[in-house]
Amino acid sequence: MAKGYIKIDRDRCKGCHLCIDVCPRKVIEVSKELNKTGYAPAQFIEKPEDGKGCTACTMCAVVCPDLAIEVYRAK
Amino acid sequence: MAKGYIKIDRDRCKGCHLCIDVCPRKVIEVSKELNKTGYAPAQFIEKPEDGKGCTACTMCAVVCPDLAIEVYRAK
Amino acid sequence: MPSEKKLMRGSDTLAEAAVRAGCRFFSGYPITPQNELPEYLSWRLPQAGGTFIQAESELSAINMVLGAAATGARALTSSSSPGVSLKQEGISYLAGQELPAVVANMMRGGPGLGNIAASAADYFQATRGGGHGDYRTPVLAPAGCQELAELTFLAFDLADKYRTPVMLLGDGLIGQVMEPVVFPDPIDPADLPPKDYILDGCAGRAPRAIFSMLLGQQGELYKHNLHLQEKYEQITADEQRWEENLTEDADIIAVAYGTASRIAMSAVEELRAEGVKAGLFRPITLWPYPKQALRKLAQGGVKVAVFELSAGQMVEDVMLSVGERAEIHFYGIPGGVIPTPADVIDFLRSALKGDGKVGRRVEI
Amino acid sequence: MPSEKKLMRGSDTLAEAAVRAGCRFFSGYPITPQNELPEYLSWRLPQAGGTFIQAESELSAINMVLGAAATGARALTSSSSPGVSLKQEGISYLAGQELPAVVANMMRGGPGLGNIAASAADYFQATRGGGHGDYRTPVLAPAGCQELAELTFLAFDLADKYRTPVMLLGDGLIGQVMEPVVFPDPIDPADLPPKDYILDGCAGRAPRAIFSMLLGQQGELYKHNLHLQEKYEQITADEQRWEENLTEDADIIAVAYGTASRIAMSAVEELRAEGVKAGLFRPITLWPYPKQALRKLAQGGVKVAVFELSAGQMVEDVMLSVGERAEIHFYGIPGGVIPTPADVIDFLRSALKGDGKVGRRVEI
Amino acid sequence: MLVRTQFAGFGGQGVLLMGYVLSNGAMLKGLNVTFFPSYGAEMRGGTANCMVTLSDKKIASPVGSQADILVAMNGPSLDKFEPTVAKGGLIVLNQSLIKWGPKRQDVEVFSVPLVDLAREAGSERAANMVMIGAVCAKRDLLPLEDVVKGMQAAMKGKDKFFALNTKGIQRGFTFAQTGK
Amino acid sequence: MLVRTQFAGFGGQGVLLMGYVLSNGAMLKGLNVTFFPSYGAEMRGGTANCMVTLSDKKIASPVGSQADILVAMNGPSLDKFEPTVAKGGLIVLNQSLIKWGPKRQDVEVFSVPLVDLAREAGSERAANMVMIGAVCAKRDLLPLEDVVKGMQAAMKGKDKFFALNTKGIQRGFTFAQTGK
Amino acid sequence: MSAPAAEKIFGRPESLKDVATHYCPGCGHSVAHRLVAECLDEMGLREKTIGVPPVGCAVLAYNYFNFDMVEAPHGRALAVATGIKRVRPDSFVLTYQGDGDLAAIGTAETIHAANRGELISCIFINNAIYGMTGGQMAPTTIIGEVTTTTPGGREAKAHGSPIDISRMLAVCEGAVYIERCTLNSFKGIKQAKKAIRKCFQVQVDGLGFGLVELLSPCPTNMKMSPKQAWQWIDNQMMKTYPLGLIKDTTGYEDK
Amino acid sequence: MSAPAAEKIFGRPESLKDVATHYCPGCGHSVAHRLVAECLDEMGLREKTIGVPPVGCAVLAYNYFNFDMVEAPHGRALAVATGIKRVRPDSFVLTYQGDGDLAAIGTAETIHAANRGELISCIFINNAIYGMTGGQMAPTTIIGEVTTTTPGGREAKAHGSPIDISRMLAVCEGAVYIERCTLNSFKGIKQAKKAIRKCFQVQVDGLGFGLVELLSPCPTNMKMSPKQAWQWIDNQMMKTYPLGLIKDTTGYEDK
Ligand SMILES: Cc1ncc(C[n+]2csc(CCOP(=O)(O)OP(=O)(O)O)c2C)c(N)n1
Ligand SMILES: Cc1ncc(C[n+]2csc(CCOP(=O)(O)OP(=O)(O)O)c2C)c(N)n1
Ligand code: SF4
Ligand code: SF4
Ligand code: SF4
Ligand code: SF4
Ligand code: SF4
Ligand code: SF4
Ligand SMILES: [Mg+2]
Ligand SMILES: [Mg+2]
Repeated sequence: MAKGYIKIDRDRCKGCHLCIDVCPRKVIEVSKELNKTGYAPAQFIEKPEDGKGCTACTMCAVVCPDLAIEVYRAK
Repeated sequence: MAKGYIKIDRDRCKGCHLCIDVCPRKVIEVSKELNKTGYAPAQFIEKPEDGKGCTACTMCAVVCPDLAIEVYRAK
Repeated sequence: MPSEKKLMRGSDTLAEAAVRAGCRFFSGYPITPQNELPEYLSWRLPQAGGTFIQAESELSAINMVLGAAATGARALTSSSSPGVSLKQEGISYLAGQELPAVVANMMRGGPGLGNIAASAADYFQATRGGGHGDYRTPVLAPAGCQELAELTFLAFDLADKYRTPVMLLGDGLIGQVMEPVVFPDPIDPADLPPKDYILDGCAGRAPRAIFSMLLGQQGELYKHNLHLQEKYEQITADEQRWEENLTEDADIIAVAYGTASRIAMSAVEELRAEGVKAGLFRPITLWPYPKQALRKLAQGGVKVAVFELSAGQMVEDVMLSVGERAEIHFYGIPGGVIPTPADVIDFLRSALKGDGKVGRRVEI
Repeated sequence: MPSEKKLMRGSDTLAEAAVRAGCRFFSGYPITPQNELPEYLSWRLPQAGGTFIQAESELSAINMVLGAAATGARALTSSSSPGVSLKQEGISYLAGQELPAVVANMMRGGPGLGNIAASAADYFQATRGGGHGDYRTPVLAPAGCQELAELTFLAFDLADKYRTPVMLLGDGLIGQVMEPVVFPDPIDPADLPPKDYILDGCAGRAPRAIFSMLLGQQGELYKHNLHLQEKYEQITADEQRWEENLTEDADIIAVAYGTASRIAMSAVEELRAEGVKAGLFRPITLWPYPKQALRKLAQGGVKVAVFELSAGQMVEDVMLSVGERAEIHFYGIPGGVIPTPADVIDFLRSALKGDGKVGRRVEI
Repeated sequence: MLVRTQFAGFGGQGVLLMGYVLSNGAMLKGLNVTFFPSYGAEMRGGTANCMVTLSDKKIASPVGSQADILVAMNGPSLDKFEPTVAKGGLIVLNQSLIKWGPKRQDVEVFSVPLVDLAREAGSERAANMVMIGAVCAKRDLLPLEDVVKGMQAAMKGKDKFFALNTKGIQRGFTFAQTGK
Repeated sequence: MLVRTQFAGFGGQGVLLMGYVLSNGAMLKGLNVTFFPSYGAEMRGGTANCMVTLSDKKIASPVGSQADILVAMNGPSLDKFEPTVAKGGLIVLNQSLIKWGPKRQDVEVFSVPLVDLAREAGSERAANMVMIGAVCAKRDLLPLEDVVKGMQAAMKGKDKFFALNTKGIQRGFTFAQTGK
Repeated sequence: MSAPAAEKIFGRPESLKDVATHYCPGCGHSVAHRLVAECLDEMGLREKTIGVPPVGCAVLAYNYFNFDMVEAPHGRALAVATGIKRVRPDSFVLTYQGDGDLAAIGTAETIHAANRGELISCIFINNAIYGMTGGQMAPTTIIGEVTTTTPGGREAKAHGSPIDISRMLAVCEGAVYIERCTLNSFKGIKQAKKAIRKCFQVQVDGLGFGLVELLSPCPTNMKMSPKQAWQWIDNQMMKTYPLGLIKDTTGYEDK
Repeated sequence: MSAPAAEKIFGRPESLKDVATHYCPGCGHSVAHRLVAECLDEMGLREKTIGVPPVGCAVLAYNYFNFDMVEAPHGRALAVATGIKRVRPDSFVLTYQGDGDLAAIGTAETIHAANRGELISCIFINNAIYGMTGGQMAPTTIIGEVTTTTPGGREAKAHGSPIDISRMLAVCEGAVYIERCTLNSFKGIKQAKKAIRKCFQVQVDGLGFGLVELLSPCPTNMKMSPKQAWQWIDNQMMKTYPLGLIKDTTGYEDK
């Protein structure tokens, strides 16, 4: 099971997609729907195909310019 | 006989006396009379006591801030 | 041969007109709303064999212009309100050293950082000299792109003629608006009259010095100032420019310049359409102020209605022109809000009625 | 307890008065004729537990003052004409951010580098705002050392009361002259009313921000400017100061401020001794200008004779005050020459006769 | 004749270009024209707008008390500028993005399914050209060929877009004239 | 009573100090006083001057059209300021340096052999004190003790010079009063 | 996606208000804001802090930072900060300046504040461009970089060379800590945070002037995607501005 | 004392007018003037030269130098000179600036002119004091030096450290030659002249920005005799400002 997960604030996200680039697990993708401000936000892939998922490594959150990501570690 | 001599423009001289300090032959002295502007100018000792006199080394002229000294070399 | 008609932004218009007027040196520092001007000149001037320098500050820019002017080049700098405040010392030096240069100010909302919308709150600074000492600079206030092109030529001519810095006073709207422009014939700097005071090395002549310090105990600075004042009187006598619109039979005459005058003219047109006898007096030179021309209109019970994009600055010149010969009303919008013709219509109506609802009556 | 009487130079007087008025921060850059002021404060402020900084430039100095004012200190900067030109952007920011500070200008001859004699050619700059935007600063013009001491206190009080920069406008003579001075009681800064806008760390309260940029599309800057204008109207209503001397029965009233007023007063005294009914009106606040007070005197055929150490700047305020109610004459000495009472006597006589030999008649 | 058109939308929608095309076309046709764009920090946050004024007489103010035509490319723009439209004026909507209509009852509303029409013309990127064509046709501001000329002048040097853009403009004209 | 005294000379001659001593003495005596020194670049080239105005009434201008008394410490100063002396005024000369007299006939001239008197008082460096004493005595500006008080106030902290300076002032008084 | 027993390990620092910023997507300013806020939080400085944002894209920083702030005129941040720090030596004073602000119009203020050794921490956002005014050449713009005032790319001869103000400041006695970091990678951001902390410590310990230069992407004016802007910093900008410690006379044990 | 067959081996250069200056006795400005004039003469540059003296004791230099000159506002000499040189690239352009002018109020102009590599020669008179205004602290005033605004002597903590602007300028790519010399000895003056010549050559050869810093006595404001002022430079000032070449990327063969 995934060791962690992230929450992305859709409407804070500005669609820079840097989180997508850095995520080692490739568990973030571009949302198909635009958000309120008109950006294509990032969205978390809760159940990735390879079944591995987020490690709570925080890389996405650290690079996110807009503090749109919170990271949680499963206890 | 001296190898050279200098001419001091009494009224250009501002009495800084730097020339007196640098002259290796000690052939410059303070004049007793003030000049037009009120400074005590330097004056050349044409016939110094030791009989050696100016070597036209230009040191006095080089340090003179006020271009009050011309240096001549005997031919 | 004049250029073909082209839709051009105000800032670009000023830039292109400067080059065509023989300007070969520009130095400036970015500031909205006039960035397009240096951006345009950054490629256009080198193309014309001139120099464009983005200076490290407005201070440096105005002083580079001082150097360029001292060597004889037609030189320009441009900025917007806060940046122009920083140039005041340099402008005072240019005036004191009697060096020609053109300084453009695309005014924005103030004070302080304010905002970047069109404003006209630097009138005092421009006309009274924000710098120190008894100097004045001719101030030209275009109301549209075509006029901006023409006044840019005039600015360089006046600068050279009187050996003085000249101000082109625009604002965020004038800088950004696009209108069709036809440029006058370009001037080759080589064809301009030679200047006998410039520095180009003293080969074959006595060295020259350009300076503004006059320490002499014989009142040298005083004499220099009398000379400057004579020059300013000459300029005052010869260089007043203005436009009158529908003033002959008017019951109320709006007085406005630059962007405000455009808005006011729309208001006047709409009022005329309703049968109200409104007119517009538009100063083109803010210094020298077209005092006598305005005074001539202030008679027979006409009301004078001053409209400014400021809290009330030009109104002082109107008062000094009109005195008690006519009722003067004032309406001002400070702080970078662009009013609409409807606002001005309300003002003119209120002034006509004298109900004090929009704007206020001012009295000496 | 007021100090004992001491013979003091104007610059030192201002400095000492500032410290006693609770000023604990000074930043400035040397320039003649006011160098004694920073020199004095360089030892006096540390002694009083305050900070003296010789800044790297006038720009830096005014902005250090801005920072000090933002934290609540009574702060002062001082310079002379060219240096004050460089402070114009900063003054506009102080006005826009509504921060109190005192700016002293010991005017010298201009424009440009000019000379270091007493002059009064920065009147426009001081009263109309040499910086950008719709702001005004109260301007206090002392005519002697004792008054300078008192006006320095007032300057800090007005600055705090209205949250505005205040100018102390002196000149080379006021800065250098020595006169006996008695200082008012010193003020302990700790006793001054607290300021609820200052920055001192947000412990126990919401963070504060001090700024002048108002980009909002709802006319935030416009509203801020209306607020500023209301404040300026308040100051105009409440803070006019002036002095009248021998004006009641006068046939001719000299109008002069600062050093010029001292010279003019000597002239008035000498003329009175000869039986000529001369008087003096001396504005102490140049902005707000004591308009109504002067207007009240302009009646019954009295002549108004404006005398300035400039080519004619305050005369505009006199015209705006007097209008056509009295004949206005002007005599100005630009460029750092200090005239004598005899010059002013000639002027007043000529104005009385109306022969136009000294000075000139000015008309709206 | 004096017509003021307000264009408004997102930064990326080519709002200013629409105004610029119209202005150039009008100038080439011999009309007087002023084009006033929003600029600088106003444009941060992704919104853009401009006002184009056309007249056969000299144009006094480049900004008007009211707009005769509002071209709203997205919802926020409609909200912001709806109140500034003159009574009896026209609001042209980008139907592909604006799902709700204006509240005003005293204006004409013309909805254009921009994305669909642009796709038909060859690419979604021609949406703004479709719009300018539709607006010009709807109120007879300029004939087709002048709009095309205006586009070419406005995009000088970018000839590779001319064909697509012309198609877009044509598509807009057709839609305005035929309703489809 | 209103007396204006102009002091002028070389930079090194203590010209400003003379004015400052007089001003302090007058203030301590309860008179009104203004002291206006030359300053800054004016002082380059070694000249210095100042004007002291004393009055029992409020003093209007600190600069006058004319000086009642001119104290000229060297030739150039005499040349420069001679024309500014009021008719019937007094010119006090440093006789040790000024070999020629003033051209004016309508003024009183009082020559003081400064160097000699100063030497008698103890040192050439007291010359300016001799002068201020002589001037004050000559025109009864201040009594001796007020001049001394003025000197002490003016030179606060430099007590070691008080004795010499007092002697200098006394010597000046004596000379003015007795002619020797 | 709520998990009952999960621990939040990354969230918003208290020193940053919970509002959206006006910065463009991928802008380095936003990241730098967060790092500053995190360090202030961690060091317990928020309530003592007075920040000075001058004009530049970050002029509105007072809307985002959750502590006292005063806007400085363009270029004058360090003069304003000097006034503040001298009056309130117990406050923690920081400036947050762009490259145009710090290294062009504010050159004199920057150098002299450093030279005076003012106890101020300076966060220097080097994006090699004038962001706010729309992409004109900055003093730090690198050779060949296209800007709106160097349409043919910056050339040393006509426009001067990119200025290395951090190395210049290192000449000042009063500057005790200067480090150059970058915001274009996870690692870079981590290191930047360390440097900011150290810089703040320098002020807390009263050692002198500290500055952290942050290479920062401005995708908007580079006309690049955020990712491209990151790459450009790696491939181009770092050649002119190599990362690393530039000066350290703090005497701190290594970190 | 006229000797018939004597040869004048030291006299007034043509680039200097035959007038008395207003400088104080023993002032370094006077010496520097002569060196500049001699070099211009020797290099045949006088008729091509445009000089820029800003405010400072040397503001009246146009009364002494025998070539074209324009007064610059205080601190702006290098901006003015830039305007000149760019318009007239064939002219020989030099600035002659004091330490207050060049390193305080003019810091930004100095650094950016150097950084742009303007083809200008800068003569920098470092007398560690504001001469003209009467002896206030200059940015270059050394620690412990008493001035009218540091009556207890300059202290690093309160007033900042003496600024070494020449070394800062050396960081600029555009600056190709920087040397520090002194005017307080025969040898020093000789070396200073060599440096000035080389600096001028740099401009003639179009290599970049050149600057010669000259430690210069100001006896008046140091309240010393000229001789003491010389000694003070030796014993005090040179410790802070060691003589020698600071930067040389000219590629000239050594001299
Ligand atoms: C006196 C003055 N000049 C110019 C400006 C315009 N201006 C605002 S920010 C800025 C430069 C911004 O660049 P930088 O400091 O690098 O900050 P960035 O926006 O890149 O973060 C300029 C030139 C101004 N506000 N004031
Ligand atoms: C804007 C401005 N500020 C201040 C001054 C006053 N001022 C003239 S020269 C000078 C400094 C002189 O020092 P420096 O540059 O070292 O030259 P020096 O006289 O020592 O040769 C100052 C502060 C001025 N003229 N203009
Ligand atoms: S990094 Fe942040 S702003 Fe960028 S796409 Fe991811 S969540 Fe959105
Ligand atoms: S915490 Fe790490 S693994 Fe999880 S989404 Fe973010 S970058 Fe990917
Ligand atoms: S060095 Fe020159 S000025 Fe000095 S004393 Fe000698 S001759 Fe006179
Ligand atoms: S030339 Fe040499 S020896 Fe002759 S006087 Fe001068 S210093 Fe002395
Ligand atoms: S313009 Fe550049 S620096 Fe400014 S907010 Fe956008 S990305 Fe950031
Ligand atoms: S004050 Fe100093 S620098 Fe100025 S002329 Fe005198 S000695 Fe030279
Ligand atoms: Mg930047
Ligand atoms: Mg100096």
